[in-house]
Amino acid sequence: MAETATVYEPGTHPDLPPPATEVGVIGWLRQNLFSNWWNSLLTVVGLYLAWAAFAPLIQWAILDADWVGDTRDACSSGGACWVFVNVRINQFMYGFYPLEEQWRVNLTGIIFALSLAWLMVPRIPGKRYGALFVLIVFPIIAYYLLGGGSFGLPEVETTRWGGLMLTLILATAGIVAAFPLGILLALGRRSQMPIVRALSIAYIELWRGVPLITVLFMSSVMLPLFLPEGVYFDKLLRALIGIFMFQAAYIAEVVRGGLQAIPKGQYEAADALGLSYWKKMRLVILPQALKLVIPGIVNTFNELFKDTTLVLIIGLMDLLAIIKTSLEDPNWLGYSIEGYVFAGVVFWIFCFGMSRYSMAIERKLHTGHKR
Amino acid sequence: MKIKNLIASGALLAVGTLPVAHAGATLDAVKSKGFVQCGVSTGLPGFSATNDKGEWTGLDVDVCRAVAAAVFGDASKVKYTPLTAKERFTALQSGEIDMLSRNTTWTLTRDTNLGLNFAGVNYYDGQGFMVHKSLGVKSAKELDGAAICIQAGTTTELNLADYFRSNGMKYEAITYDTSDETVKGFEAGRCDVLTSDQSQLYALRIKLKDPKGAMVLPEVISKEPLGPVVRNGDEDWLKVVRWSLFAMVNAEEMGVTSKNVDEVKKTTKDPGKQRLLGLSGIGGKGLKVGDDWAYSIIKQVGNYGEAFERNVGMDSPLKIARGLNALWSKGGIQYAPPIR
Amino acid sequence: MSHKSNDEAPAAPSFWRDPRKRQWIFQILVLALVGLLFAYIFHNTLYNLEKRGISTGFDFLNHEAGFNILMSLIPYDETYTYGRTFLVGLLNTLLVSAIGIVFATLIGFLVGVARLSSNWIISRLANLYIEVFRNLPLLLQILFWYFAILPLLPHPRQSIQIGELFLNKRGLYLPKPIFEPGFGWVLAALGLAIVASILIARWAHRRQEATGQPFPVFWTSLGLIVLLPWLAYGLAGFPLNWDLPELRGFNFRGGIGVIPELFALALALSIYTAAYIAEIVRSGIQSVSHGQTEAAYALGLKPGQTLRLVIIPQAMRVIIPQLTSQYLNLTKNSSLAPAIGYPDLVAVFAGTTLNQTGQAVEIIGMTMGVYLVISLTISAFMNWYNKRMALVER
Amino acid sequence: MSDSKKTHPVPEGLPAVQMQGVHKWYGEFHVLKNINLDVDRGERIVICGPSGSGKSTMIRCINRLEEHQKGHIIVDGTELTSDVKNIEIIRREVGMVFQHFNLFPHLTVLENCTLAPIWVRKMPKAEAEETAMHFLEKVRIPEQAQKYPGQLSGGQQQRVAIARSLCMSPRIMLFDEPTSALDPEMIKEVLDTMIELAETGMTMLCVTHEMGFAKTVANRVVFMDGGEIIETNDPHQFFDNPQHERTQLFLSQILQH
Repeated sequence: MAETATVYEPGTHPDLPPPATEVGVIGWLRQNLFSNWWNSLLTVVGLYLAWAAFAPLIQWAILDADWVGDTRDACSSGGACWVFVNVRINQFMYGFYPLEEQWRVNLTGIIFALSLAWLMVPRIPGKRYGALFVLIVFPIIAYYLLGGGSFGLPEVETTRWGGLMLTLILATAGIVAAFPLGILLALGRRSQMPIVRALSIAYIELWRGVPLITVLFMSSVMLPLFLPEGVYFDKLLRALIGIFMFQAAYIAEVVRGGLQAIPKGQYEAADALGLSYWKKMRLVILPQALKLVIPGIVNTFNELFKDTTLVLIIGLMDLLAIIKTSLEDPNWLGYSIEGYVFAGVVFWIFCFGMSRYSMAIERKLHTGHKR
Repeated sequence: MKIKNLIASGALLAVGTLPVAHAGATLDAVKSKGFVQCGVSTGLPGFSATNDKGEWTGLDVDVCRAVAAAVFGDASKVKYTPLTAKERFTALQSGEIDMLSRNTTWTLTRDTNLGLNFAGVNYYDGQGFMVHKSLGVKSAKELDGAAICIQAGTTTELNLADYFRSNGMKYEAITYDTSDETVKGFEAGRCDVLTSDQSQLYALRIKLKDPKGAMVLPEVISKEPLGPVVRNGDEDWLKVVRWSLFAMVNAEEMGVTSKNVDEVKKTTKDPGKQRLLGLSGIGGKGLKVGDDWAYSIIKQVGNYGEAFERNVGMDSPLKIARGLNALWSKGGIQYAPPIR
Repeated sequence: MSHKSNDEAPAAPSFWRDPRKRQWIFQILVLALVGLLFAYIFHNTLYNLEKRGISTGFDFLNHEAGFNILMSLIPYDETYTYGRTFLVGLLNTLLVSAIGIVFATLIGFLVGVARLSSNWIISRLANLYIEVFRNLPLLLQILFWYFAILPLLPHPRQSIQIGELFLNKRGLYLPKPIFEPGFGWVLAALGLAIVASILIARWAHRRQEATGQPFPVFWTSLGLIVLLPWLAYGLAGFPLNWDLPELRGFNFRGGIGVIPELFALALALSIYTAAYIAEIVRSGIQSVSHGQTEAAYALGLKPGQTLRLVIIPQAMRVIIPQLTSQYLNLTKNSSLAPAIGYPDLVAVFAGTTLNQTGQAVEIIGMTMGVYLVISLTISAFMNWYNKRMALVER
Repeated sequence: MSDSKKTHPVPEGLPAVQMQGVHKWYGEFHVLKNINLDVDRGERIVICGPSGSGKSTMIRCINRLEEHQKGHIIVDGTELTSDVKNIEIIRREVGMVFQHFNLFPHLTVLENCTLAPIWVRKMPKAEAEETAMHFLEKVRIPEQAQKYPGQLSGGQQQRVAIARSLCMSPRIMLFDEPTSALDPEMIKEVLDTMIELAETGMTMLCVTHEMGFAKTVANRVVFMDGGEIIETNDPHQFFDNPQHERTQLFLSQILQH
């Protein structure tokens, strides 16, 4: 009872600073790293692991790396040879899209980014129009802008599309196209009509049950067999059809989650107002449900974005595929690690960004729903 | 909304029937659309690969370009569709491509059962083995018990199994999807041997960090005549493709190259060369193309020897010897019917 | 819903305005449309297959395959049929999925718990693990692990040897047990020990309920399960031989070989899926409110007991359904095997066999069917589980 | 109820709880300032004060749900330190009832009550169930024993929570605002239960704003504000004649309702 050197009247005890071991750097260290011997051991092991993993990586990727040059002779210091990536960067981004037409890709990208911002930034009004724009108007614009062949734009066949651009197109088009069907399927699955419900469930379970790789095989090898003789689709379109069918099932499940989260009272209120089924869904239920499923949709998109790497097995030149092709160039043999690391970094940045965004939204929705 | 649904589904079916290719008359269709749609491999050094400008190059690609040169007098009027092994025949059958030039082996089944026609052979190949020199193996007969990296192909696994069975040997096969992984597996020592078509062995060898540390064994365990393919039942188009190839071989035989073709055209007195270059004889009428069709091929693509050396031979990183692909007059089996 | 009729049924609405009839008409139309679509596809396919001279039917399953497969759990060589290759591929898929699931669960729970650690470094590292591996395409990761591991292993002639165990680039070679006639006794003893352990556990449980006395069930059972078979083994005269791996020519022969492709694929699948499982575990544990822990502590339960008796039973209800769907994903993702030459179903059946026979419709159909059956089985289990759990909760 | 053998022996002559110069900080925030409080056996103390005054924190320090940084807390003669053994001993002897009940939703009411006796006191299951039923009868809900907490009303849940604590035969009970999450008609049933418990002579520390309860059962009322004990007084003195102006202000605010 060493305390009470000073005695305070009740109600006048001042706020004293905490003991040094509780706050500041020391307190933080003690609480978070060395609170007991077990924790201290973990800290030391953890630090060692981190060091063992990152030190050589940084050495190779940054400290010892070569960055500038035009040929492989520029790579002499033993670290990573980013010159290889540097030389090929245009191909990695745009595939074989003609250099002088690449502004079209950029423009499409900018329009897409702006319309996404429209949808994502809460302050910008008119979300419904934004969604309509992204789902209907934008695909048309993108189609003409990227494909060309009209409005005085020279045609660029889809076989020239590639790289990150194709990766983004596949993932975006997959999601955008699958969205309406996904919503219909979700409604179908919750419908009271037995046949509609059974068909929806069959569709969803069927597509969710198989790996994307077999779906892509199917769309690339089998789809032409399903169509009348002489009819064929563009290869990219075939892959997209596969992705679209596959993705619709996943979106349906995400949307169903949203529909289920809407309280029953909302359905009843809409019925009580005399709204027909479609009006009820369009005006009352879906606007609320779709807001709830944004994180789910972003996650689905994230998964699809990573999965687009599989299109290389059907001969489409997405980012990973084009990097692999460039590894075949006799002038740049032996730099596959750099290529794969670059692919990894690009994918990681996109996926990490998306997962962060979805988490942020989730947190916001969460607080918004707390009463 | 029932009606809406009906209309929508009707539209869906209608869309499905829009892009109709012209099945019977490829040549006319090609002429009217203004380019040749050519199916190539998704990436095979020396045969079809893209350079850093994104242009397709290679021996198979040159066949496509030769056909375009014959039809349009312009070798650049080609559009390429990269295809995987699984897709290639379906793509041709469905009309997605006009011709397939994708290191495809000419076999009885394919020629008869798949509704295809092989137009000729632009490369005589055969499956072979590559080993690490340090292994000390000199012949494929010494490979009993070896681990073998295979690049998945349509006949590769079967040829290998046949060969080892007939020689009473055992092996362990690691089958990779793409050449990049196959080479890396071989390089990392996962297997003792890498097997593939010989042409590809050379291409794969230069992808090694130490190409000199690996050697190709002398045994060739299969016949792989590779050539361009078209759809069955379209004679006109078959002949254009076939004779485009023959023209290149004939040109080499006569010593006409892309460099001297203009000179030869002006000065030659040789009736064979005159016929080749459309100065006399039947010209392009039988093929329903311009009389200078062969001239265009030679001028823009080069003769067979040029194409070979440029893409896979001594002027390329692959450095494959002519071997079987030398002209018949020089010990090989490349032989073309005369243009007469 | 059911509306018992009064004296008079209400006047039936005219045909078009009866919602129930309208629904039925709509449904019949939809069904007809789907049927038409299928008929159309079916017709086209048949026509195309015939026109293009592609053979149909499942006869090919009885044809000789003629190619070798790197790894097989059942006897196989190139003289077996395509039907057999299907089976070999399927078993390999199931094997790598099962291994992947076990390790993904272990790593996932570990990382998930580490993520919640009070140790800042540990929780940051766990978070780093999750963010890195979750946000990279799986295909890249599979390639990375395979080609990262291979160079680390020695050539067969310089194998790492531990006893009769050999590790090299061709894989891990273990002695293979060869059972001789008397071995049945050992198995019988093992069975007996297991049955005895179960009985003891039941007895101990009853005793604890009755008297509160705990009984060291674990150690007793362990002792039984280890000792009894050994005893039988000795009494029967050591009826077991080992087929030892031996370096002959290029490679090891004999014994059991575990190929590096299996190892790398299982590793990549586990590490990737574990990142998702870790998040599921974290959110599952966090979904149990802190008050539960406090209440358990206040009752005097130790942290371990709290975790086992209070937190985990509640967290598992959130975790299990999501976990199952991750298991499903892992199984589907094992189809990336061909990239590194692991002979799974897609590699040997939808790959090589498809290339040989060209019967895309049948082969892709069968392959999809297999995954579908697996997935439907698992979701049936999940529905059953959810229903059971829902009963407990109410 | 007979105490099981493993119960910690009662140290004679010591107060049930001694708090001497206890300080606690949350980071830079000084939440408990020089708390000195002795609780005698059988004493019933009501702690009140405005929200954020540190009342809950103080009683949560007593069973170490919160860690104090300075001073001494001695419960039943055992000092609370970071020694895990001591914490175990004390938690076994101190029961706690929470504002939000914190019943285990995956266990039935009966299982909630028998969990700790079986696992902590190593009591035979049959005996534990007997004890549990005894206390469930005491709180007048034996018929709910097989139900799950989610099926009960708030008041019933809180009574189960009290019964659950009592099953451990604690010597001291801590109540952390036990009625503030309840609807008015349910408050009474919980308070009645608590009053009955008080009549058995249980040592109780109770954070509550129920002034009626304080007047009926408390031996002492402790008023806290700003992390300090401002005033400790006999309940009648406390309500009728508060000494400190802050106490007066507080009382005037809550008595307006």
